[in-house]
Amino acid sequence: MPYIPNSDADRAAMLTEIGFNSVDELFAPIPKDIQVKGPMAIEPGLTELDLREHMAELASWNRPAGTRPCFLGGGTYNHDWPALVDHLQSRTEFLTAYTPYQPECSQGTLQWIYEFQSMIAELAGCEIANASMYDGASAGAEAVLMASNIKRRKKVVVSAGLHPDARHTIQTYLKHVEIEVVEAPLVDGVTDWGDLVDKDCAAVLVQQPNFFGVIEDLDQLTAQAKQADALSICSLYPVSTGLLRSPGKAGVDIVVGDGQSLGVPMGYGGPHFGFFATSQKYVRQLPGRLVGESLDTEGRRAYTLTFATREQHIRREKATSNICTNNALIALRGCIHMAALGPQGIEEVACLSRQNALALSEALTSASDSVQLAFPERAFFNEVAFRATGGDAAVLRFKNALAAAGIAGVISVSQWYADMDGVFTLACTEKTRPQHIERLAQVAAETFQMEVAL
Amino acid sequence: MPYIPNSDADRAAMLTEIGFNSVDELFAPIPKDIQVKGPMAIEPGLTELDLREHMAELASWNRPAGTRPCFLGGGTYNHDWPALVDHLQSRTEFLTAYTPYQPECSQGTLQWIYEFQSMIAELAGCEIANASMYDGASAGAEAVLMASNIKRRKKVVVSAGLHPDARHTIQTYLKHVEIEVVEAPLVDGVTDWGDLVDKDCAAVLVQQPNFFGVIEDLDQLTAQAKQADALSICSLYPVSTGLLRSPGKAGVDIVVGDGQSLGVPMGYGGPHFGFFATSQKYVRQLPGRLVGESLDTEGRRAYTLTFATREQHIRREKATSNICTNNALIALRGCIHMAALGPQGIEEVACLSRQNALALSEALTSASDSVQLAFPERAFFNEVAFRATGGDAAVLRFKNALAAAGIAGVISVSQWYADMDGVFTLACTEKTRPQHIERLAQVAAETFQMEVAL
Amino acid sequence: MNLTPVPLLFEDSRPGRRCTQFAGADRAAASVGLPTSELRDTPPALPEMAEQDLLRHFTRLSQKNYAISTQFYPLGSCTMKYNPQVNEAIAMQPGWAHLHPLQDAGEVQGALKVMHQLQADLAECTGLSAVTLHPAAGAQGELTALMVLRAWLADQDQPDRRTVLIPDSAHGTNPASCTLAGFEVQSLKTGPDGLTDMEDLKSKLGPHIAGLMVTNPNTIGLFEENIAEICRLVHEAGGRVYMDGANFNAIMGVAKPGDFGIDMMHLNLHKTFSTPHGGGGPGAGPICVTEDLRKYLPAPQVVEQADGYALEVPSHSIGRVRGYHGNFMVLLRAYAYIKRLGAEGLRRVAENAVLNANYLRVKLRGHWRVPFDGICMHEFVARPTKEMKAQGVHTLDIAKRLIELNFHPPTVYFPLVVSEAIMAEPTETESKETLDTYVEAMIQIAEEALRGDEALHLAPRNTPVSRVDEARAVKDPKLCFVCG
Amino acid sequence: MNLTPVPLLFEDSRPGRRCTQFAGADRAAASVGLPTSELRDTPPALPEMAEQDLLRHFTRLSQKNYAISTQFYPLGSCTMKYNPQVNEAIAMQPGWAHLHPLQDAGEVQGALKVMHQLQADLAECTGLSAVTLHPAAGAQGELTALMVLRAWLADQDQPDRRTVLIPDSAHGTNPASCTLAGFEVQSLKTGPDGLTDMEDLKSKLGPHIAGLMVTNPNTIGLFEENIAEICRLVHEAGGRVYMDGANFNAIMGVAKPGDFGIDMMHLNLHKTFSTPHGGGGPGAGPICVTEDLRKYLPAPQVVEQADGYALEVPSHSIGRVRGYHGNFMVLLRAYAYIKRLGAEGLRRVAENAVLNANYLRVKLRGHWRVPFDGICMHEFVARPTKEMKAQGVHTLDIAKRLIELNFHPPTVYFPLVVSEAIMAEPTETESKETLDTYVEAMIQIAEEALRGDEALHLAPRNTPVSRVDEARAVKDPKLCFVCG
Ligand SMILES: Cc1ncc(COP(=O)(O)O)c(C=O)c1O
Ligand SMILES: Cc1ncc(COP(=O)(O)O)c(C=O)c1O
Repeated sequence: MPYIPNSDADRAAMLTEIGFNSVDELFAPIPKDIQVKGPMAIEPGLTELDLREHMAELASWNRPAGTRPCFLGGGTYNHDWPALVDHLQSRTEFLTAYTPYQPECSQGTLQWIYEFQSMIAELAGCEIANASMYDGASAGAEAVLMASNIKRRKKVVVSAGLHPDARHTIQTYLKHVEIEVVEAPLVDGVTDWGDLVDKDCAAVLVQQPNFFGVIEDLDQLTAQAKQADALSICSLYPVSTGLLRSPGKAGVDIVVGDGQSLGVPMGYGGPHFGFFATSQKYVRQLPGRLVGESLDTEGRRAYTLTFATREQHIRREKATSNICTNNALIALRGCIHMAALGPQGIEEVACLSRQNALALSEALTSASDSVQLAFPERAFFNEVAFRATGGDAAVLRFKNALAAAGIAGVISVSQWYADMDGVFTLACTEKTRPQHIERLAQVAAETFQMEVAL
Repeated sequence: MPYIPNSDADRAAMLTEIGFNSVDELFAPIPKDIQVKGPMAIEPGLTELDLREHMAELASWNRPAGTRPCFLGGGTYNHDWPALVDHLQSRTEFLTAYTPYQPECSQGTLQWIYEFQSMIAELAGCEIANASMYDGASAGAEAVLMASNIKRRKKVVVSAGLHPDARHTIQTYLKHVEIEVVEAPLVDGVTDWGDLVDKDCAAVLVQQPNFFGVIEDLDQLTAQAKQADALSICSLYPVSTGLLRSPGKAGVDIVVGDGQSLGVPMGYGGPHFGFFATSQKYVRQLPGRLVGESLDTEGRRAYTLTFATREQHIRREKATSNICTNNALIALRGCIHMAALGPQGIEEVACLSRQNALALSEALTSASDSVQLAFPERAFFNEVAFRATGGDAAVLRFKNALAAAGIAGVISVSQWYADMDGVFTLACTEKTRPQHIERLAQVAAETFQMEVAL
Repeated sequence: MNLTPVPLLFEDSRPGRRCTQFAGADRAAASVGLPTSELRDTPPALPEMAEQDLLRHFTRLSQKNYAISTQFYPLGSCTMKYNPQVNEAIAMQPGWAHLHPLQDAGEVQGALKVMHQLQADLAECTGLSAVTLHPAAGAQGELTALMVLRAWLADQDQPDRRTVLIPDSAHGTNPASCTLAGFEVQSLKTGPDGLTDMEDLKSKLGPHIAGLMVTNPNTIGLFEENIAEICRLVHEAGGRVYMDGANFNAIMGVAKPGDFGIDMMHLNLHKTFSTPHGGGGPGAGPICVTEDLRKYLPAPQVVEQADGYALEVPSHSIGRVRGYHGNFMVLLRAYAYIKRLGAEGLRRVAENAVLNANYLRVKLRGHWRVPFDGICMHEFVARPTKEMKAQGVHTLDIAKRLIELNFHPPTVYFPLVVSEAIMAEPTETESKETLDTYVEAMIQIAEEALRGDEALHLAPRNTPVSRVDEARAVKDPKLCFVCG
Repeated sequence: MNLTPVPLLFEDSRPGRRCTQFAGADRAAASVGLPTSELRDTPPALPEMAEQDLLRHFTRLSQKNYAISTQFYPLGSCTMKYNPQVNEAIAMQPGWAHLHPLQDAGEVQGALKVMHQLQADLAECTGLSAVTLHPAAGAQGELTALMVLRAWLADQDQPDRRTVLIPDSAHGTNPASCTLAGFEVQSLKTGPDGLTDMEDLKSKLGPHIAGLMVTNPNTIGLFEENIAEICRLVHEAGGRVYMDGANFNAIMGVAKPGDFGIDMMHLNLHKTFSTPHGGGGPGAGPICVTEDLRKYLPAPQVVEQADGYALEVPSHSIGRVRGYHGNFMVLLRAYAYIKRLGAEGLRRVAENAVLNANYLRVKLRGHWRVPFDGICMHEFVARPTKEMKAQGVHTLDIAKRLIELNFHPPTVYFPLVVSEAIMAEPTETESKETLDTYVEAMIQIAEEALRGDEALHLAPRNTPVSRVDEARAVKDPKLCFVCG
């Protein structure tokens, strides 16, 4: 039997040694009438070879975006990572150890988590960061929950520029604990706080850059928070810190986000990892695992899980969060990737992503009069929102034409923003090539040309 | 600079510390007039990302045989291996250690080599085996050299059924040490020793199964050797020992071969690994590295390189061979693969390869009257020689038709055997599927049909 | 183990050292048009390391870990089984790894097929027909299910049912999830037999009851023999029953929760279904529910339509609890695992897991106190004897001594209902010989404990660090390098 | 290091345990028509292991090794540099790994392009225009070149030139290859400056001379300053000059052997060009020769034709020395390495290799005896001082103590011309800090040696085994498990 070492003979010997006649006897505690009768309706097992071939067959039904010109963004970007990341993650001492409960035989995991926390804190511009969350969306929800717990208030204001999945996750999470989620609309592509942020408000949340790729004004965010004595939260695209300031440095209280851009395969959306950074003073309200430095009995530096009293396994219903398993193995990728980039590398990635987005916006708006920047007054980072004068129908035609040309791209935003007919986004990374942009512009010229002709 | 850690600042500091002004000064021992003037005419370096994309582009120029129905054999077979092999080989403690000169910090390498030797010896049916040779062809050459050294005779008889590359390698190796290589012809697909083997003869060599897939009679081989007091040598396709007897058990003195079939990617022909097995009594004549068991100063079992006095680094011009670097890392694959197969696994591989070859021979000879078994009286293993009545021209058409159908197959043997117009071989492994065979037979039916119509 | 200290990345950082580089970056060009207020002056102070030094850094760190691949790792409740290498090889293929989550369904039919079949297979395993693969881990599965329960209660016009009963042996995530879902927790007592106390249960049922969360087999490793009755009672009282399926490894193919009255449950794919979760994750915590609850499941579900597989939001969906469509790359591995084992193989998992656990239990019962000493399922709980305690030996000492003897310790001090608990779950992927070595070590330790051997307090002495001062980590917190 | 003994596979084998399985095998069906005399009764007695136990076995074994990825590994003459991970990732791609060697050229244009460009790049690096990628390793490159020399001599009607001069500092493969090629070896003395003794050379030249094998930089780490003169003399005498290019790392991009008179040389791609060769191989030993010798090169060469790249056998080829077309997967990695570095990067390799070696040399010269203490190239040879020897300290002790201090030792007792040699080659892929830790260790050991510290004789004590009884391995040979 695959993955089971003991043979029939071993099993028989073991049963004899412990005084049973059959494995069935061991299931005696399960009342007979609730034991299944026949075998399950699941296909017979495959050999490893057959499995690999079966999976290759299924994989061939997919048309992966990441192996061709890819302009898809929307929170997941086709960034590159060095081979080092795959290799090191595959080391089974990392791959197959669990939560480092026993520090003496887990210093490897504990140290890299400590390093991960440190680098995340650096990008976020905060004092501390935790060992990872599930993803950016749930990290956002945990952040507003934490703010609400700290401030003991039952309202949060969330920018409509936050990724729709993240907004919806916050809504789902907060609904049952009866916290009101108010949405601050976008005006011309940036968040308009209006007078939504008041003294009932526990938190104010913005995404940087926002879902349309537009760079938000973090000073506005912190000002809004300050005037209401609320906490400011930024959901951060971490790669942007290669060029843009770290939110913590702008005074943001909690910085969360999705780490996919830091060396994580797009993987059809997961697992990525969420990150969570804030000030030391909030450490006891923090969700998730935390590693700290300490000493062993002989005075040697040693790392350990710490502030566990926040957590579910100790605090149970009073815990700061219910999270237990997190996304460590993916955070390890982030850890290695950040270290591989270093200061210059992350700057290069940020610059190239932005440079390519500039070239893209130029090329696409020149390609046809029927495509314009959706928010021409706004600065974008690596993702750009365009508006097709032909509306969603034209966007769909464009998307299909791109697909036919082997290009992955075009997120039509009206599925989430009903009033944004014809608006779509495209994203660039360091992997975007001039010829990809050219090709895309060419397809645009052709599609929208036809449009005019129609 | 890629792969160079020190920065300009580091270099400057180091130079200062050791009293030099520039790196150029360190090249003073190289006369100025023989130092190159400008940069070399080699293209500028690529980033890792650019390199990966460049290599992917070049790879796309290839049409790998192993990822589609593959009937190519001729010494390299499209066998399967478990994912375990790739993973374990990638562990850098294996990957980036060199020859285990220092046993105390190389027990990992030394023990697996010892295990490898043991398993190879078991498959070969011999008492001992070495740590690996370059490949099957050069192992064959080393075997006849060893025999000639042992017997102090200057002639060897080699079956014409030995892989042409191996035969040519033997010829090249023996030419300069003035050993005569006599070829025993094939008659109806098997070696006919005639009266070639006489008392001047140091060794008699046959391949099992031979280049045409035909199973040779090892008793004949050993009888020939015995009557001339020569050594018998068998070049073995190791997978065949899942079903066929181990040559050593038939009394063969030296068993060599290529280990590609034991978990090694075809890799356009290399690196594979050669193996070399023989009797304990010949240990001092053995080429290559050898690991033995011993004890450490505290009486613990410990492995070490041994019988080094045979080797070039000690014996220099009197060494048994000039081999230094061998093919260890590939032999490691073989080691893991053999252990993963176990007795039952290797039997399964052997049986399936043979079963598929039977089905293939059946299907192909039924497909068209214009294709027949080349040696209908002979037993084959996993590779089958056919004869197309249309001759090489027909074989070429068949090959091209297969290629068009996405099938890799057909080795036309007349490139090596001038008198074998129209003879070609096809090989099967455990990866051959009934539908591959069906498709091949279909193409054969169509091609040879046309033939008749032409 | 690598005993040599490894400096922090930041300590090994040197100005100008580079690993990953990209060509063509131009800060000035990139900055054109960006608001100067948001531009930073200097790049983030990440460590500066060369490629080979990074490789060494992390390789050396890895050598300071125990892992399934190197040690017996009987961490109870965590099902630390072999993580098949072939699944890693499969997951690396670009056809999976490079899928963007917002690609059209037509471009990801292979992925959707995997999810669709996995939904079906998990439904078959659990006897609960509606499955969502959305939750990121077990805890999130619990939360999701509790939200489903809230939605169902609302539709039943029973919004005031806010109490969820949870046995005191439950995992901490159960009560924590309740709170997050806006429920109140009422604890149920564990009876002297290690099972839910039926009288206590009955006494606590009532019109305020939203439901019950039960772990089965429970965290003591025992099958809740009255589970059908428990479910009946809760249903009668107007509540629904949630099963924490973290321990599903014990009963897979042997009993289906849907058959014995469970309404909702999660599965930990990273436990039962063998997906790697090094360092603490990632997981996947699909939930399986009865058909009537399907409409509440979170977005999205995979459905089969005339033109292929598609993503669909259930009609009364509670919404999303995370981004995109679930931890797909984890789901992929679980799918491959099921494909490799098939129906028979999955049942064999349970059989062997239970056999291995009972083997350990019976072999050790004479040496350790096994408080609930009937047939166990996949794990069992032991603890030091009175005599050992009299020698001042605590479970912590046992754990540390095990480390010294080359074993990863079992889960300790959990479940809370057994003081000084040592909860060992061998899993089916361990051989008799491995179990025997563990038995030997535990017997040796028992003897040492009875002698009050000093070794127990000093252990571990052969690890990169000895026991760590956890109090100090809180008193003088150093949580990251720069702020440290 | 993992100090726990790992049993042999055979010792852990248990009947009926399985890892890799294939479906559909049928012994009876497979045996139909096979000669019963050749059929075996029972399958080979390979070990029977379960998958996860195999993973543990080899993982644990790996933990008993020092390697470049874990240790400084200054094994002189071996150029143990960083083996780039990206090349491993590239080589795993099916577009390379799954090519069959007998596929038509039209199906392998990518592979042939790689080989063609590599031939060109190696020609450019060496200044020798004709390249064969065929040889499997350095030693086979030597042998191949010597056969080329035989063929050339025959064509010159000089078959009786049978003597090859080889400096006494040469690597053992040089003389061994000579024997295999039917040459006789005459040894050349190393002069007091560590270089080939010119007078000795001149005295040995004559009409019997086939050629000279010179290692440059030589194995002492010194550049043969008179190399141009040496070549001139040999040519004048009617011979050809072969250069052992194992040490090419020192001069790549700085000097081209073709420019200073070399006729033939090999390159060790597994050294200079960074391809991994764990446990002792594989290598690749291309040889580069002058244009007039191209026609003798072994089969096959890659040529560019109108319709693409093709394999071609040179007109006067010496034949084959191995199967197929060379160690392609090694060539592939070397190609990727060159592509990554480019002309400038390749020269930087040499610069940094030489800088690192001289840094070590100068830092250690005050503590160790450095017999040839001029500027060295990529490596240098040291040895214990008289005072140390007086304390009974041998180079072996130094090596073992280095192991204990977490370093892989340098090459020891080679070259033979320096007694008790310690030959350290740091390579360019080591940082200043790593070198500094090594210097520190070597200074500490020097002090210990002067004191005659017992530690030196006991070392290593923190490894899985202590010093191994090598004599016993010969006296009581156990070379494989079954026969043991
Ligand atoms: C019994 C039990 N319930 C729930 C959980 C929580 O699952 P997860 O860690 O996947 O969130 C665990 C895992 O530790 C568990 O053991
Ligand atoms: C100087 C020298 N020459 C020749 C060789 C032989 O090369 P290979 O081991 O690749 O056969 C070596 C390698 O050890 C060497 O160091």
